[in-house]
Amino acid sequence: MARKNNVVAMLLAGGQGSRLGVLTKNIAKPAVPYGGNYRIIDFPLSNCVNSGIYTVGVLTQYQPLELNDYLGNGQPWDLDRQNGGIHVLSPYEAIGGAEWYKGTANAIYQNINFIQKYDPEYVVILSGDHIYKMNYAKMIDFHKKNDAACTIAVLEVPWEEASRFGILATDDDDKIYEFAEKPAEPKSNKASMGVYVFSWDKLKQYLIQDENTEGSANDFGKNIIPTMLDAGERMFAFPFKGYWKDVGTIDSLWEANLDIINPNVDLDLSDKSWRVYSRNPMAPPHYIGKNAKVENSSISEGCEIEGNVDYSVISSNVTIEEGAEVLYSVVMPGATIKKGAKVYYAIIAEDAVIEENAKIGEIPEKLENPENWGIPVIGSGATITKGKYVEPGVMVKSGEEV
Amino acid sequence: MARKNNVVAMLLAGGQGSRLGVLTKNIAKPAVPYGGNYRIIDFPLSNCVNSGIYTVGVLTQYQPLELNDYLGNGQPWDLDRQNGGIHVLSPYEAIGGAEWYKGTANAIYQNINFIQKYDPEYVVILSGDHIYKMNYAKMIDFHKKNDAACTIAVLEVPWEEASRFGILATDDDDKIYEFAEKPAEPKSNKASMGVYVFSWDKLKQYLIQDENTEGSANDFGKNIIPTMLDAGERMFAFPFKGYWKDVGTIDSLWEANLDIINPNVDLDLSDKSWRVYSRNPMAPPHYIGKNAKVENSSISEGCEIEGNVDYSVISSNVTIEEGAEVLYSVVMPGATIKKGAKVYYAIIAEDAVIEENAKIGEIPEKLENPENWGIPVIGSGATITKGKYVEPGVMVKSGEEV
Amino acid sequence: MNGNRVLGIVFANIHEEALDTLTAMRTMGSVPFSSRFRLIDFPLSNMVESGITKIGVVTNANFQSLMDHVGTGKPWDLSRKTDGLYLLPPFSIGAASIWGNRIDALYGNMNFLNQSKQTYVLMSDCNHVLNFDYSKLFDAHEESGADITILGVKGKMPKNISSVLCFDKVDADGRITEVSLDKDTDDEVFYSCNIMIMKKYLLETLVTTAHSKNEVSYQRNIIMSNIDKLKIYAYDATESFVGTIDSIQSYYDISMSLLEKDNRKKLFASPISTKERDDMPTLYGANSSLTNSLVADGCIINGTVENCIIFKGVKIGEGTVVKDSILMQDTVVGENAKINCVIADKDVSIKDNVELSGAPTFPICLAKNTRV
Amino acid sequence: MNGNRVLGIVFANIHEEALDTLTAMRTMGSVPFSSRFRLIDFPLSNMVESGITKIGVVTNANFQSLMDHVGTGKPWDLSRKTDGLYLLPPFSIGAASIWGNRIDALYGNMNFLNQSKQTYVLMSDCNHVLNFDYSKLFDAHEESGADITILGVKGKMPKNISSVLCFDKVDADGRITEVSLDKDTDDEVFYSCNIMIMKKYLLETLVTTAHSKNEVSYQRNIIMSNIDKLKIYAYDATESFVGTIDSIQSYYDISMSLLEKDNRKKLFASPISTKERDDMPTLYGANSSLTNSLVADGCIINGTVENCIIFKGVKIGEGTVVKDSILMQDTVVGENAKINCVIADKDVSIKDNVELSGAPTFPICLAKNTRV
Repeated sequence: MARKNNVVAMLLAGGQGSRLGVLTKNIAKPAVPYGGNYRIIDFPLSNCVNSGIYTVGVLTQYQPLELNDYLGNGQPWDLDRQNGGIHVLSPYEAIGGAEWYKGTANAIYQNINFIQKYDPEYVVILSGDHIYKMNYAKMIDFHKKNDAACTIAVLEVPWEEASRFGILATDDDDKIYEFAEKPAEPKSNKASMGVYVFSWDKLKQYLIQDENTEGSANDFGKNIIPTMLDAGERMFAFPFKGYWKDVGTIDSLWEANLDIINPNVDLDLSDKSWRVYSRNPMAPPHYIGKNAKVENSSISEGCEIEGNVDYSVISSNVTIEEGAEVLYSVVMPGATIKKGAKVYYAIIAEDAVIEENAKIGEIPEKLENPENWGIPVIGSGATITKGKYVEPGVMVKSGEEV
Repeated sequence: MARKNNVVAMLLAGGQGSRLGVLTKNIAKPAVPYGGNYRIIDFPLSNCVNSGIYTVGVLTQYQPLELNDYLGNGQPWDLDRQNGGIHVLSPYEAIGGAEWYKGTANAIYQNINFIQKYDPEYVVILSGDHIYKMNYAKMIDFHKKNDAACTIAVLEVPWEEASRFGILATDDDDKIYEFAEKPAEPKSNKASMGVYVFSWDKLKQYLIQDENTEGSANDFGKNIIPTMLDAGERMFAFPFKGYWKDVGTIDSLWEANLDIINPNVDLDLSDKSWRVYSRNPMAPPHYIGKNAKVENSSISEGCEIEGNVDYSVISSNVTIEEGAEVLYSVVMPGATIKKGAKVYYAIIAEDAVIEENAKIGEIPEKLENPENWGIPVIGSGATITKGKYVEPGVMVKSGEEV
Repeated sequence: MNGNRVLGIVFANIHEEALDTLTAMRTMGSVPFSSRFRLIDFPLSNMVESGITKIGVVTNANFQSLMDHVGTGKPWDLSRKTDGLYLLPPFSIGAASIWGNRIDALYGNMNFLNQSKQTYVLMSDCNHVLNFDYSKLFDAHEESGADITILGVKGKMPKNISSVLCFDKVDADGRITEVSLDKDTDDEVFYSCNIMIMKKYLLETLVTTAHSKNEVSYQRNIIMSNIDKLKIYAYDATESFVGTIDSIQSYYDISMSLLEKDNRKKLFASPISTKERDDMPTLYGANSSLTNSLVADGCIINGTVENCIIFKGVKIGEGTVVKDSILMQDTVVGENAKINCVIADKDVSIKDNVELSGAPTFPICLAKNTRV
Repeated sequence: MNGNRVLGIVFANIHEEALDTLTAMRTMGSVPFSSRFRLIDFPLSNMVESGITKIGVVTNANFQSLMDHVGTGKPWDLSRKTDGLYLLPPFSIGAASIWGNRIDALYGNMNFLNQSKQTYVLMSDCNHVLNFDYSKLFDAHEESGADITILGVKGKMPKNISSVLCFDKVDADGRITEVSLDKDTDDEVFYSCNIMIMKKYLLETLVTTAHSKNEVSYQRNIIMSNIDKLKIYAYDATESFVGTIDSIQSYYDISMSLLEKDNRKKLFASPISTKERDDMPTLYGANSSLTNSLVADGCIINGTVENCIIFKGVKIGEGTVVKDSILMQDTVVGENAKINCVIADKDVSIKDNVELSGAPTFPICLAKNTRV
């Protein structure tokens, strides 16, 4: 029976996310809008508070301004607390010089003092680029019950895809005996989800050891986990079932968005007992006009829809004018699709403007050469001028006028 | 008649404060304890909220952990807000590389986006190492009335000390015509307090210009102010009257502490209309024992005092055992002075332990050689073992056992 | 307007008689409005956006839902150590202490007024839906040198609520010289929205005097009777969107008028904050058809919706047709139902195949939790 | 104890009759205690430190000072979107609705109980001053398989308050088999602190049943009458510091007992949070002399103080001697006064040269704002 703060969560939000191209030019990946009402980071944060974890460190060094701003005092996630709460941890200067975070493990190493202050029993390491709902409390119980040094959440992936993941080979009792990063011949189909529970004393020991190891990449997957396994630590795989998606690429981000309107996908955002919290834009209700046609789609507050929307995710404060058509697309907050414009299989980032009769992307069936297929992305604040055609797969930079 | 957020305050808390020696080994200068219940940063922060400024950026890159922790969500200063509030701004990485803050002006330059978000009319630049109570709103009114580009708060210092300060020469109407950093022959005794009000559009223009100037130190005093003067901008000196003290050195920090118990000093901390806010340690009331003797001193909550205290400032949760004697000293939170120990003209940092019959410092009159005079400083968490003598002026490092 | 200079007072319970079923279990201030708001969101947001930092909400009976909604004041950034939001129920409970009228309520909160450091007081009820920057009112008040400045609009006289003041004669500079109460007319009048600003000491004096004389009508005894003695000015807010709710019918009409883009633009010109509940976006199914409607987050729409105001969490089944209706939070309508001109309060549940039809001039009102 | 599993209920108004002048204008929960706290700080802090995240504070009349003190719950980190602090006054004000007794109050808040997702309820009054980790009580409750577990202490029977339960016979495993109410004895007894834990559904059932039978005594009708039917266990908290306030005298005695270091250590073993007011440190003048006293921040002491409890912002002039007294917030004593065995409530003002003397067995009690 423990008092408060026996668990601290550390969320690795530092990656540049270069595979998301123009979407992460000015913002950190976890701050990328997702699913109409959310940003990617809402998922791990909501998982934390729904699991009763109220002390969260967010490690960031890449373009943190918008992320900091979004997180603010943590109030939307009930993390505006006197004791614990949300803390954004940027690299800092100490006597002896300043250091940027070198790898995932080094980022945690540099914040050992932060964690130690709460003197937790367990530390949960999370990353900021997955969409999933998970009760970490159950994973911690599993970790406790197994008297483990480290527990890694795993998902069973199709065997043919296993070689794209970090694969864990386990005994019948879920004890891990081997870890292989993207193995050519996987011994199991249990893929690491990048969610770790560590006993804090063990983690601290291995972080310090790793930091003192010449040539280490200071990475959890490459260094800490293999070292611990080699040392014979008790490490377990916690089986997770349910929706989980890496949104590290344009294609997977697009897919994950469309998943929220797919009734066959196991991602229920309406569950009141497991709310996904987010910072609300304080917009009026959305308005669907007299000649609008909206089907198989999600619409968020503040939108004004006069055109046609089908199989699309429309975020808050988006305007879609009469005669415009949006199909199989993701439209991020504040974008405007003007009269007669067509948006097909595309991602339109925040505050982008698609002017009259412009056309973004194409319906795949209509492509002459299917090789040219790809999701076009219009960067935040970009403008596509009247009548212009942006081909599939093209990326338009933030703020650019094309 | 303006809406909210027309003023943003930027607090430069980044300095290493090396002149404070062991006191700033592990913590940023603004987080150094002061006056029993406070830390240095409480003064500019309280000035902000008492002046109606609720958007404050704190710029820090040196050992920010304890400072971040102390600031938390800003609640003690009523800065836990949805709109505005307190934001700790550390350097960050953008595409094209990462940069540490190069100078005071560069630190603001790197956060232009942060300020711009609030689209303020005025920006107040503050530093984190002065003790004073000042209504910035009056200074902003003065700035407005003068239609100034920049207003600098000035204090009249004794002429003989003027050459230690940045000195402003002004017309009769307070218009500045010359600024000289530590002039050999000062033209006035109006010293800059390091408190600036800028019209945001002007400041932004000169920050960008300065950043593009080869060889600039990117410093307000050395670069921005002289450049603006040269360009003929309207710059005014706002006369301040009242207590103001730089606490950048051990001697001045010690003096400023003793000022709170000096009835002849104009620093009233009991004024309910201008409270100095701080994060409270949640301690029980202090207890003064049966054989204690306390005079001319301040005692904070959580202390247990059984010894003698005279002309001293005792912070929260300090224990002073029977027979111990503390004279003309500053004892920071959580320190312990054991039985029979003597502490004379000293600074004892947080959680330091002075064991039985140890002696720290000396009464100046008793020194054989007055040249050896100096405030001894015992670093945080250091232990002075039984019977040991720490001579005047000696510094004992944090955590050391002597 | 330096917010530190003006204290806000919101009366949460005034005119509840007008809304009948909708206020059976709640204050006027907590009546849901426009898909995602409550009526009190408008005066609170207007005050906060105008820079006011201390607001007292005077409430009487039935204030539980109000307390739930305004809570700690966080959505309006009013959760503060200094100033912020103060709920003012009748603390000393006894036969005589429930506020009988506005004078009573103000007198009962004289301590709150006295202890506030602000120089001015701005008072508002909750039955006027508007978005207005009160710093304009403050500036006008300062410029004219008025003792009291009252916000008014030109329009049809509200009929179903009492104590409505009309400004019958107003000087060129805005001073009100003739007033009347509860005029019986169908003409357009210039009537008071009961949003007014004055110096705090003046309010304290007027209320103390009225209370000592056992006077009970704020409008009659404090405003009307002082029309010659005090400089009382009108501020014409007709250009803003102002919806005066005096009946279920006007509640319905004003709600529907927001289907017009111009009205929405005016009413949501500056942010209106409210307590959020973190709903998902609204999902539209394969056979949904929605036209000319306002919809909040968290709904699942599979039927046909026309000219409706849909609140959070509403579910509409396949084959169902809802027209000209207002469905409040978490109302569930089954399949193949037909709903026409209905106002359904929170958590109403309408089964498959049910048909319910009111008229635009006589909307049917279903109380909270009704099962049909 | 996973806090999500236990709901806290604090009764802020119970036993106010015992404290007379100190509760004339406030609830029991808002009575100042030990230099810088209010009585409700203890149950709230104990609950929060034990991991409880949702607490309902049941209050009745005079709850303004309580509302001011607990405010948004921020000092206890209870200002949350989900769960947090709920003030539960009687919302529907009418002749019959002020909670007449504990059963009434619980029944009146049945909705709050029903809607809380926690499995257990932990209830506490405000007249027991203690620092206790309720997770121990929870663990004991779970291990024993009890239906109800009640915290008790061994000591002298509290005399001046009613409805005090004594555990007359307790099995070796802790089950209570014989109880009595308001025993008239001077012997040491094992009595209930009225802090108890049980499953929420059990409380709901017991209260609903008692209410339907029009029963009025929680102790008699819910606890005593079920002593055979339910497994009711005692948890002995005698090792903790437990101060039972049943009169002004016991308030004084318990306050003074904290001048003993051991008692302080126990009572402040884990943090007790309270609303802060940002005072400066206490200043001691050149001629001050202070011994064996507890002092909060913000005081200016220039006189002699012996065996006293001094609250925030107290000022004591030169030449004044204060002994064996309790001076609450912002009390001001002039010069050359002599104060002996006095309890001065908030904002009391004592002029120069005044002499006031009670006895340790009969402290003089000065009401708030008294001028002497």
